[in-house]
Amino acid sequence: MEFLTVHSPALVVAVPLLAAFITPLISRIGNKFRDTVNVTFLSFAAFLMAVLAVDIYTSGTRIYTFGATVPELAIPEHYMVPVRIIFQVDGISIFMGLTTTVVALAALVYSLQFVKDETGQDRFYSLFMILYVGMVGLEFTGDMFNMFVFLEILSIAGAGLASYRVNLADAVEGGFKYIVISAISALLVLFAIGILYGEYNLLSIAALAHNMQFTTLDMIALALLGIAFVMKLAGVPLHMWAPDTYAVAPAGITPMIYTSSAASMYALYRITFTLYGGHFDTTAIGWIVIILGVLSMFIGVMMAIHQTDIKRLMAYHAISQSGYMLLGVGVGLAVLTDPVALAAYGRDAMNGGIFHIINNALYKGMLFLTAEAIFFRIGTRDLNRMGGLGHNMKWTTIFFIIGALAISGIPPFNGFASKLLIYESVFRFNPLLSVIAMFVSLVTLASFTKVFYSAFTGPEMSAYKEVREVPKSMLIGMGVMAAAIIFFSIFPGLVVNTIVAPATNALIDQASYINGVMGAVP
Amino acid sequence: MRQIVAWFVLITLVAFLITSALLLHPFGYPPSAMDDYMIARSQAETASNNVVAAVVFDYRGLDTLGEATVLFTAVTGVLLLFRSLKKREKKT
Amino acid sequence: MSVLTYGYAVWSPIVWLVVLVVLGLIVLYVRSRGQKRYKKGTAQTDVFISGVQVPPAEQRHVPAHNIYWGFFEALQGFYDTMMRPHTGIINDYILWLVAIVTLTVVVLVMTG
Amino acid sequence: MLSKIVRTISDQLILFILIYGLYIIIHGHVTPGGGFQGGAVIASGVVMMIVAFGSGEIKKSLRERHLSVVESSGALIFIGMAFAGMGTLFFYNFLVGTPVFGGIPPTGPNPGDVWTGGVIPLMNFGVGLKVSAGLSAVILAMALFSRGEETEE
Amino acid sequence: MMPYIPYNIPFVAVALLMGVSLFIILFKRNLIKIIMGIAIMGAAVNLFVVALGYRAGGVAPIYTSTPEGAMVLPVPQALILTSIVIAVSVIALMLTMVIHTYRHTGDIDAKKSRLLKG
Repeated sequence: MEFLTVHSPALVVAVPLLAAFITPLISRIGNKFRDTVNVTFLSFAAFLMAVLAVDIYTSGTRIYTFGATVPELAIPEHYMVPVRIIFQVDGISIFMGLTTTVVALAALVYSLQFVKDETGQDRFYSLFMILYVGMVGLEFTGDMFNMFVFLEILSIAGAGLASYRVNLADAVEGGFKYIVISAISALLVLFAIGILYGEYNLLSIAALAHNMQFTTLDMIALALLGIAFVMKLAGVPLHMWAPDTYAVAPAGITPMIYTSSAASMYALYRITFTLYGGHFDTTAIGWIVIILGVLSMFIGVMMAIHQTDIKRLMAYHAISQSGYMLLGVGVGLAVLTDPVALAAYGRDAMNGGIFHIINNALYKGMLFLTAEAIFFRIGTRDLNRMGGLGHNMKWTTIFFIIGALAISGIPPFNGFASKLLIYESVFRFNPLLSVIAMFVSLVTLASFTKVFYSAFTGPEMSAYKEVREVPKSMLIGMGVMAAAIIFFSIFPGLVVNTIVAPATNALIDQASYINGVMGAVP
Repeated sequence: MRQIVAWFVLITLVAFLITSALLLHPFGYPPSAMDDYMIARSQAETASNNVVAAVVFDYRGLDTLGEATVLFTAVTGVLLLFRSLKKREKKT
Repeated sequence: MSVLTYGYAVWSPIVWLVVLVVLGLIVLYVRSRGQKRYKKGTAQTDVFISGVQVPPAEQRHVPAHNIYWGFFEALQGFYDTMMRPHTGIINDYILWLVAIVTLTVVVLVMTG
Repeated sequence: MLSKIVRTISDQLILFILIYGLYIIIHGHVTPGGGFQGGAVIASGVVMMIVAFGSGEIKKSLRERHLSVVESSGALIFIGMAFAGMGTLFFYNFLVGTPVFGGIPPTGPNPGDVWTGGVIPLMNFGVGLKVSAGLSAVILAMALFSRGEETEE
Repeated sequence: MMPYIPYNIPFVAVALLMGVSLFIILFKRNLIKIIMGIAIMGAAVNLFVVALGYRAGGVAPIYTSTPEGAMVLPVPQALILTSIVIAVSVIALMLTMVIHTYRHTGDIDAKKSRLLKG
């Protein structure tokens, strides 16, 4: 147990990677064995994540130096800069890690029977595990170049999985668009890392933040990094790839790709708060993030209500929900250097934005899963050809209702709790933004009413008379998320005080992140 | 319209990149706080004459693991996309 | 524990649920006091559109692209302008990326 | 399927290419090179064979399934080396000073010795296995698909 | 000791290479050409990173029978070794998808082979 606690940051990444590597070897033995092995490895990774979370919430940030003699030995003796790769896991990292793990477990269980009759299953599971590894590594790493590597890992795995149904032309196109934009934004990130490296000859985030000079070069690097990650998290006007990719990705992968966008959002926060925080006036960056967030909210939802493809509609909603997170955290970023405003409403705004990340990963993921359940049964994503499915797919209908109410911010669901935090704190910052956010929530409810009416209600269509409920494992996958949503809805105070507030503090408190590595240096 | 915007954006960005290139340290005289440690200690710590190999496999081993994972991912993805869909066609 | 307290207010889903249940009971009570002469399956429940022939149930289901028809009619210009950038061509996506990067570089270099 | 001359020459040449790749892999910690470079050299040899003999001929002896198995084994060797260091920490170079590849070279310029480097030669070997098999599998799959054949499941 | 190179010519060359690649990606509709542009951009970034590590008059950072003298920085070489392999993997996957796009739509023009829009 002690061993696991010490090595958990490395094992959380290494164990699913091991599963991905042995899957091609054990696939000869049989599909059931392979599925069991994969589920076991991912469950073990989730257990390690829980162990790590408990350790962090009790005893603070964890540092794991790869290849050193002591985990905390980030800087070698008698030296002043870190030379090895560091995993630095603090509140926000473990928060994102828990989100990723819940979504990954639900998606994997859901996929078990979804791909049961397809070919290429073992490669599907390998890529699934590698996608999970990429996300967790991106969230845990404390090294810029390592962040780039994990970004590439999740991009390539996500692109390969997005075009899993190669017999459909649009699936290939969606995957191609995803990998092109991923490659270009990753190259921009690498260019910015090169600029920072050439300036300071450092790669560790903490050491860079410690020596940051805020020169013109740093500003150029910040623009490259930030906008590349905004591209990855699909913020308007860089969102156009998202509907194409989300709509064609197979079930269980769409929530994962959406969560990888959330991981990119974490990277954006890590860059803006930790790497460029401190003595630098972040008002300009904060306003850029706020403007992107408002654009994403408004345009995303206005495009969503116009769609007739159910998954494109949900993809545009994913974009508009990302706008809420950007808005909440952007307000906190804009007032970061103003302690009074930060205490008055900035902290609450960031709480709301970060709480919205996990809420949204849950109910948006579940909505994607319900959409894929419909596609699994009737073979179309076109809302015009749906109707009366509520007669035969009762559980799917119930899950959809829960998700739709939660995403529209209807009390008492968790979406309402996070949106309430955002509304009231943003109102103190700038009332107009808050009004826009409420209007967006209204239109969200309207568009999900449209989906519910045209897909589930109405008389039983003669074409879909023999449509049955989806298999059990898919129901379990959706049920896990529904249970999590209901728990979050009933206990918002517990969740916010336990996992969200530490994340906010980790973002705001840059000094502790730096001291975790550079503590010894005067 | 699109052409004009694209040209304008392209020229502006390249101008800024050239500015950053001129603002960087003079070519050939880089700061070397981190690398000097590796050049000095790699033989003693990793017992390797090749400092680059020492960096790749010891100091920054996780990057190399990620790189191997990327290659594995790409190969798996290529074989996944080139797989035969016969089973599915027989099903439907 | 279930109560979410923040700067200026409190949100408690339990209280909300209790209020919801109470309201539901009141509604049920009022409904139970309602008209007793209503019977299912008689002409009372048939659809009546001023004598026009009513189509069968399946044609009565409004397809998705007709929902909120007036909304989209009113916002025709907005949606035309919205559809113009959404070309679906990969080059345009990259052009947006590069343009926003350039804009941000300019803004940050000027302000920071 | 190219002409007989090309086939004969590449038949002779593949041996040297493989030996050269192995040399680069094994001396990765002493001279320039390493697992990735050597693996790429070996894969280029496989590409030469595919060009000379046609993917149909190569398919008889070389299957993507087996190649992906080899690739996974290489990746497992690599990550296994990383796991083996967990007595101290992940990726700890635990072989330095031990009889296996443990010799420590003198500081400063020296003629060099293969029997050094700790886990680095073993990792190089695993990575070389992985890269050669992986790249060959990609090229072979592309060649077969462009001939209208799909890789077997 | 090598003379001081004025105006950071290698870094300027990197910026120009980035411009070329961006020109290709922005103006060419052919998917293969887009992939070529991405490859050129990767080459530009790799050149940038490796040029950052050059030390005037330095020798390769390998101690095997090397002359005495300053060594160039080893970390950039390790980084671009990683990023080269990543670029190879990305390009392999992209080409696979282009092959499939051509199989499906009979065209590799970004505009003509487009199915998803709006």
